[in-house]
Amino acid sequence: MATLQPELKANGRISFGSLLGLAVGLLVLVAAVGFGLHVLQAIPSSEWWRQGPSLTNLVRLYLVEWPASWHGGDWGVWNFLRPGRGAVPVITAILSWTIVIFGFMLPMVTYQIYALRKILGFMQARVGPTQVGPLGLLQTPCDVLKLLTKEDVIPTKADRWVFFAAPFMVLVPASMAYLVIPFGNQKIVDGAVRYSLVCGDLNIGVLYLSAISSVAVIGIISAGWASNNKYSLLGAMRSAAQLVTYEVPLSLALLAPVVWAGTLNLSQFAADQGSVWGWYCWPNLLTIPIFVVSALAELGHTPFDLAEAESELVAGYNVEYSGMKFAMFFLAEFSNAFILSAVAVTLLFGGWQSPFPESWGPLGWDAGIFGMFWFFAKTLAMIFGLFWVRATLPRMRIDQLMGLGWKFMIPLGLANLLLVAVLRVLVG
Amino acid sequence: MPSGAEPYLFLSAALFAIGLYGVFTRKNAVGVLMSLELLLNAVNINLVAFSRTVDRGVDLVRLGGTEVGGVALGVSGQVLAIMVISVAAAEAAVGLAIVISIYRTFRHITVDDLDLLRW
Amino acid sequence: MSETPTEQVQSPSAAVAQLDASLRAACPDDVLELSSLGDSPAWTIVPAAIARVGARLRQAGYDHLELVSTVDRGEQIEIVYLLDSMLHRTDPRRLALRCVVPREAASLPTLCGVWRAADWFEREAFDLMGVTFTGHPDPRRILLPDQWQGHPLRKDYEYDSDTMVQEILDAELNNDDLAGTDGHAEHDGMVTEDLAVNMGPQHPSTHGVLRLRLRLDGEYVRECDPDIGFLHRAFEKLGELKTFTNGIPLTDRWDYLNAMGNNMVHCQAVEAAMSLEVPERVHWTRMLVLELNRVASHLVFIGTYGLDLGAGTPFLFTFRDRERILDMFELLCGARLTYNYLRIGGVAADLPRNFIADRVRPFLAYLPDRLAEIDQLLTGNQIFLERTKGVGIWPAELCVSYGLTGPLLRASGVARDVRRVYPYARYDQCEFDIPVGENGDCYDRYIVRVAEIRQSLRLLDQICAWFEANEETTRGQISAKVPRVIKPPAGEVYTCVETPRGELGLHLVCDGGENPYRYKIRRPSFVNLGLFGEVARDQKVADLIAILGTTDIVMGEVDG
Amino acid sequence: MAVEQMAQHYGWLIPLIPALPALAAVIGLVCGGLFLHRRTPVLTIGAMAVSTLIAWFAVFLPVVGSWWSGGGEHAFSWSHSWRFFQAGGQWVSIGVVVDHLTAAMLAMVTLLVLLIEIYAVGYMASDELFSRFHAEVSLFAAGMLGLVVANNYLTLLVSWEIMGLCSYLLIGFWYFKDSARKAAKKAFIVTRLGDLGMLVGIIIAFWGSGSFEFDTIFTWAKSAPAVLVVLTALGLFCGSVGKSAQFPLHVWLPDAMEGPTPVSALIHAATMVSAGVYLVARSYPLFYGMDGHLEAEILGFVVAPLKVVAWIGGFTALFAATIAVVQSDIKKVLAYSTVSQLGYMFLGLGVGGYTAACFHLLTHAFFKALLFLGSGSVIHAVEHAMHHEHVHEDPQNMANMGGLAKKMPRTYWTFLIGTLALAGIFPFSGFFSKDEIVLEVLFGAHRNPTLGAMALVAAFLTAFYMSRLMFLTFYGTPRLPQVWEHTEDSPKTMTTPLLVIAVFAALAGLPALPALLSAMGIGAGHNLFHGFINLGALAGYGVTEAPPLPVNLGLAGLATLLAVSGIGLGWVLYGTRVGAAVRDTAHRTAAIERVLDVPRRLYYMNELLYGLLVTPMFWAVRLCNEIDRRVIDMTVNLVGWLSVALSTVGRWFDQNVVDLLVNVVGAGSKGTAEIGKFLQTGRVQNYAMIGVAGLVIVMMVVLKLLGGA
Amino acid sequence: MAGHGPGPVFWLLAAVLIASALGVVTLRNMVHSALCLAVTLLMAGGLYLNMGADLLAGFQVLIYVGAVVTLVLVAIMLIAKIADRDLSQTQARGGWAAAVSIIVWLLLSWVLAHGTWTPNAALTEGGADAARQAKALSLALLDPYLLPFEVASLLLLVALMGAVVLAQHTALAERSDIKAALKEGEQRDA
Repeated sequence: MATLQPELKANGRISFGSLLGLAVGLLVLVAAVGFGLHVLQAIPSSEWWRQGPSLTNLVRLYLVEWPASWHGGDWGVWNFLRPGRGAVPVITAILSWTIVIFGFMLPMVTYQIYALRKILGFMQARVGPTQVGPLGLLQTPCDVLKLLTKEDVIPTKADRWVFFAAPFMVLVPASMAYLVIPFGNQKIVDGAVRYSLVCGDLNIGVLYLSAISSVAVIGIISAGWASNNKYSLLGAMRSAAQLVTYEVPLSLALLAPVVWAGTLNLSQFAADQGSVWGWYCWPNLLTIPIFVVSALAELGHTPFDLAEAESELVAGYNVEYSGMKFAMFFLAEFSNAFILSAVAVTLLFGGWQSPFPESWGPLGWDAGIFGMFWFFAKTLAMIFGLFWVRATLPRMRIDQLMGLGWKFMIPLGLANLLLVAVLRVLVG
Repeated sequence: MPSGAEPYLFLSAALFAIGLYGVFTRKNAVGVLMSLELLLNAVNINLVAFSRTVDRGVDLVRLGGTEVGGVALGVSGQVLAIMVISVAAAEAAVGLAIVISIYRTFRHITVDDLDLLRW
Repeated sequence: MSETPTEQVQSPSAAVAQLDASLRAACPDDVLELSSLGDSPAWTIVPAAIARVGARLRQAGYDHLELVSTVDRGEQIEIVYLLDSMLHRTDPRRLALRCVVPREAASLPTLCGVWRAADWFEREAFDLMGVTFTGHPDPRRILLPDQWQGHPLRKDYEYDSDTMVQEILDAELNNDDLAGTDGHAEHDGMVTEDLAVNMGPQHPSTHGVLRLRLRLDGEYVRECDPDIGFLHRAFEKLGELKTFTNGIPLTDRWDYLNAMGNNMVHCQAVEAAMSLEVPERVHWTRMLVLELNRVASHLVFIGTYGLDLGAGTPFLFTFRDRERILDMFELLCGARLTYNYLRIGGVAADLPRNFIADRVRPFLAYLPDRLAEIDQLLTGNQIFLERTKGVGIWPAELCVSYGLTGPLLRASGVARDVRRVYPYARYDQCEFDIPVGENGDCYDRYIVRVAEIRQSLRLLDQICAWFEANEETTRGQISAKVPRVIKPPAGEVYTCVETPRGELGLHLVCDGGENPYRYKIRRPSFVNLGLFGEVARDQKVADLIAILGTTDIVMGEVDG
Repeated sequence: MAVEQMAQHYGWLIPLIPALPALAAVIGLVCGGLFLHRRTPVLTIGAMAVSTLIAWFAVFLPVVGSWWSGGGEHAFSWSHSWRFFQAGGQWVSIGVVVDHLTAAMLAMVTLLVLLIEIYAVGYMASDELFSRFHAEVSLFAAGMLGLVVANNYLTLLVSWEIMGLCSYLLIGFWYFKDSARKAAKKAFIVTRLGDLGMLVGIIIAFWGSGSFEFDTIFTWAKSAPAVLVVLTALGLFCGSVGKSAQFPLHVWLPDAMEGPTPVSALIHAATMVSAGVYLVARSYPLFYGMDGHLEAEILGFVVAPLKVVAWIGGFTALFAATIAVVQSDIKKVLAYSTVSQLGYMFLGLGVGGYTAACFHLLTHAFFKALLFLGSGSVIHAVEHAMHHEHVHEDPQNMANMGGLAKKMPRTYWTFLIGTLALAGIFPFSGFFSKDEIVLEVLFGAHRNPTLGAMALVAAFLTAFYMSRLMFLTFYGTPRLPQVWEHTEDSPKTMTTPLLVIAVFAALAGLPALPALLSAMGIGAGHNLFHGFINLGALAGYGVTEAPPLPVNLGLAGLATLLAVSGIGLGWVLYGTRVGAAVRDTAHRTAAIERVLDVPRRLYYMNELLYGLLVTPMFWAVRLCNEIDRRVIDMTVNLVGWLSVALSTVGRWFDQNVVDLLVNVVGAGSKGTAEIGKFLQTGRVQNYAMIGVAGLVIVMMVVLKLLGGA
Repeated sequence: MAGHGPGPVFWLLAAVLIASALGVVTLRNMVHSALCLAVTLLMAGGLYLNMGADLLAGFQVLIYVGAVVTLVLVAIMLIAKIADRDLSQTQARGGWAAAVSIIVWLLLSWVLAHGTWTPNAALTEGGADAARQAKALSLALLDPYLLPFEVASLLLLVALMGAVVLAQHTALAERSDIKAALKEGEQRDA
């Protein structure tokens, strides 16, 4: 029989190999960040330990204070940073953030795409990538290489500057969000943060996230407009309407745990949710669906992928983009999926906290790399849920989408906020 | 006595002047609206600068904010700035709605040709 | 589900005489002579009076303009109209009208005012045969580019490639704004911005190379002009150039999702022209492959329709199931898309041993579970229902007037199926229902096809039973006695089969030679698409896709 | 646990009592059309049930228990406020109070509202606006409960107005009916009139005491100038008069019967109208003053708020009873009966019978709700039967009923209990509570024989019109036989609440039984209600308590006799053939008809309104017109003639001298304008720029002055 | 803040701010202008951060950049003939306006330079902690400034409705139920 593996297709089975591939992908992720950051933390340095063995402190130590010591306590070459407020944490945060972006976000997204293809393949009775590298693990890196080396086409009548800037306007906010995500444990000793796995521990973290994510809309509109293509403009307009609409319920959904926790700081969120019954998802049961639906809409995932509805608008705002610029949109999209999942995990599902009691031995450990494991496990479970939805549902229509947003999600979000606030007051 | 806010104040004055220039010269109603946003931002910078330097402050201890640490912190300017931001949002929404209405009626939004005020 | 009671093809003479008398009484000077076209009576009409006679017949219940065919008769050109009835019980059921116009001044009044289906039929007749219809609202070419010169189906046509192709290319390439200019339009006193959008020919949802010129007002379509012909391969011309036997492989390419049905209509027409009787086993074999092919085609529809609405998974599921059918066909004839399986007077090869038991029976047991899966994914999905229910409602009258056939028509509540009305093969010996819709919306058009799959399974069950009973006795009887060189006697026939897309018909004119003299195909996708310009108006863009998806066109067939 | 400690621990439950129905209402209103549809009652009744549970088990029963176990001496009161917002440096709070009065009211209101909501499920089952109805009723209940638990006038006013709004919405619920729209508007405007006075009262109190809280205001009233206190009391009483439909603002209540019957039961029997009484009871220190002798001279009149309350109440009781006697609409009879009974309560309050009035407030709520729901059941059944038979008659008119007792036994028996209770027949609740009031009027601290006589006559009339209603509706031969034939008793959802309320209506008077028995020489008990709610709780505000009056058996006998004779008269007139003949004759007698017409046309109240206000205004306008034409015009004409003469002289001077000057000036300005017109472009931006430039110049001038200094 | 001078971050932000603000008022392409506005507003947010007003900076980005500029861009695209390049805008009164603006700037600067501002020691010494700032701002908003806060929310609501009414008036008139109701009313009147 000349057909290709008909039994596999007919039964919709997934091979053991691809499951193994998924597991390997997960491990690669954990390894990329976990080992990267933790090995750094293990460097013995008395000064560093005294200050608290964190990445931030490490960077400060080697890049700021050590050079500064050359000039008798002055900050030396970094002296120009000195006036004003908090320049040093900002610079160190930016440096460690850069490490996270290149050391984590790029491989993360790469294997997220691989996972998507495998998971969708599993759900749709096919196999996904199998050929490039063992179990097809090198497929997406090769795709990335392909995108990098493709010709970068700029349409003749495009607005060149805006066309050039738009992918950055989308990608930069998406990557900036990593600044405040607590990947791992935070230990507070004597009232001071001793070490944590967060690049910049902003006290307004949640607000920062909303603010940053709202900027990306401008990039999308610019991309659609600058392409000088009617499809892309229509896609951009749809995107703008959709993003602006669902920003509101998403913010409302973010506000509910904020009201519950009384802080905007994401590390604080993660640290405050102790055992599994202390996770904020319990008082926020209604918040979870609101958050998930709004997040799907914000991400433009099925069933809300109207902006890039290929059957209507071909590909939406990025239809004219190719090569690296297209990859940037792609990167931003998948990165956002990770960020929103991570935010949900941090705000509602205990961040890096283990779901098991400490007495359960290694399962209950959540210090250091174990915390990272839990964080990634939960986040990837969320992402898996997003993909699942993608494989299952058809697409909504734009007016149905808007109606759902304005007439249902926003009132529901407000009611939920009220509910959580009242619960908060009652519980004390 | 210098308060440390002077650079911000001079900057906001400059921004204000630029916005003013835009309001005077833009022929396009949306342009005028954007220039107005500049004016509002100039004011905001001013407010924040003052609130962070010379504000006598609100005694938050009296208001129950013991965790703030008993210091009278200057936030009145920031409160006002928040008001300005929300007013600006409202203004943008209504302003742009008006602009669109004008466009629907006149098929253009050139302010100079909207001289109904004449005679 | 309702069904039309099977109607005996009654002895025509009395009814024909009666209609003849009443026609001559109503239009005394217009009706010339009574002849026949195949089994149907045919009246020759004075060309100038065709609209009047048409209206008269429309009033008498002939609400379905089945086909407008043209034949180049040398000095004259003959235009043949085939009429039928969908909503009424007319007697005789199908009839033909002929008009004969001089070749040099081939012109007669349009029938657009009587049947709206005449619009595209007449444009096609003008395009390919050079007959002009006075009063036609939109007298453009339809399949060929506007810059084309001459009318290819005329017997004296000569192709002058170099200059014309260059001209066409220039025209297309230098056209900056393919869709026309944007502008302001006035709707109910409100001035809005219109956006002219050129959807296709390269677009994921146009199922190939359909091009829609849209004028959008926000999310609403204010005007839609389908532009077709990008896949035109001149099948009618090719049909005239090939012998009857050599023509069969070409039919595979019309509606490539239904190659068996295309084979069928060709072979059936030639057999009718030759008055050839085929063995019993051939009939059942043909029905087997036809029904399998119908299931395969509908599975493609379900999958692609899900894709149109943004659901990717059903597509892969239905293609997985269709794979089974393709495997069977591969076993049967070695091909997976263009089968070339049927022969004049028979089929190419007998079924392999145990084909029914090993292949077809397991498939019949397997598919219902898969259909239940589809029901879970699509039919029961709230979003799917929101997207399809009440969207694109086509009233039955509209469909009939546009000459729609097949599931599209049945979704609007008209239970017309060629297998019932003009039974071929052994469909008259089988039990099956004709599923009809209630509202004529997208959902109905979808669900009718799902129901048709179930009916096909029911038919296949009966077919399998026949084979199981008669396998040994009839084995090897796969062809009638056919002359080595096929030369049907001069004359003309019209035969039709029910394909997944509707009534596929063939108007075959023979002159006693080895080739067809005229080879006019009634292509259901082409006729079904004629309605689209009207129903697309004032729909949302997203709904436009949902509606276009339900038409289930195959561009190879639309473009001919 | 002592009840005070319980209050500390469970005090947070109190705001939930109004908050839960309010939340349910909001959800119902928002989501009713979206996805709740016919499921809204699940939500609203659920919320109400929880509120009822809280009210009974966390408030009423603990309070009663604590009072009982404390030997009837212990008065419980707990109040808590939350800061709401700051205005002008002053914190405004919202808060709740729980004391005996609140507890009793809460128990009554929650129970009744719950039962009425259940009843409405059946009654409104076929209505399209089902969901909205339940949401609005729930909001209404929230208003009432909020009012009951309020510990300050602001919260009270807010709840009060929520009720006002809801009554408007519910009366006009069938807004497609013109009469319903008008009734809703009328109710809203008339009660608003009273609320205006209430607002004035509250403002005076706030101005005087600097607070909205009851405590502070009552304490202030002890030492405040009498005029202010009296004005406050009168203002509040205005609100009560409006809400409780007392003369002369009673006009809205009968019209308000346009709303669905559960609304009538809810608004016009159990809750909203009693809010007026509750307000006066709650604000009693403001009316009572020291020793019940609060009075002040206003505009030359000596005004005692208590007397005003008593007289208005007494008059209304009698006045409304006479109207009720002649009404033919079953619900209007009940409506006027309500007005009359509320008059009783005010009468009781006005003569110092605080406990008696509160007692009657509770008992009346039960039996009147019962009567309204029963009448609703009757109307529902008759309407359905009429609909079935395609008879287009008024289903509420008693003339179209008769003999229904056989067809609707459950409704009939419960209705009978309500009627006996209202008529004051022993041992039903009305007997005790009405007796208490009459006792207070005749023998209390502020006794007044005239008012007593009025109360007794009203009691007789009450019995009479109720027996008339019973006989017309439930006995005799059916007037529309084919309709009667198809009448069926109402569904269980409607009759079950009736049964429950009937139990309460029958038994609610029993706390007063020991007092009666002791008067008859059996035991030495007293009215338990007297111990539970008494003026002693208000002692802190200077209200002195009179000892409870012993039950006067003679008076009780007299009242019973009057009630029985009223029923007897009803039977004679409406239940016997003799009566029918008498009525027949009477209706043919013009004189009697003319007499009956007076109450039938509501004592010409509407005509009075026209006569007093509209017609005089019309005449005044005509008078002005005449004066204008005759006198003023003549003067004007004279002046005009004189002016013409003078101007002829002036013209010459003008043309030759003045014009010359003017022309010169004109030419000058024109020349200036020719230059200046270039500035006027009509372009906003130019104007703005010139404006800013001007501002800059002015600023520079100012700054230069400052800089020089 | 006192005594240190504004620092390099300030100068960087200020330079970009002024440049992009000039872009807003001078660029001919409306979309470019709007994008410059976005940059200006972001820079203003940066200045707030630099002054320790974290919360305000967040609001600035969220509301101004995320909402207002988006709104402006959408409006521009709605108004401009869609996808047509005719987005240029012209200037008028350039010279006079420049003169007036510069004079205003000089005047304001003069006033600022000659004013006396007494710094609040509590702020300049110990008040720079952003966490406390955020907390203080929140408390201030919900306590002494509650009324203005509520009024502002009311204003937003009114503006929202106003914008809807202004932009949607035609759509309202097109709604079939309203049309029917109007027609019914006319018939009743007639």
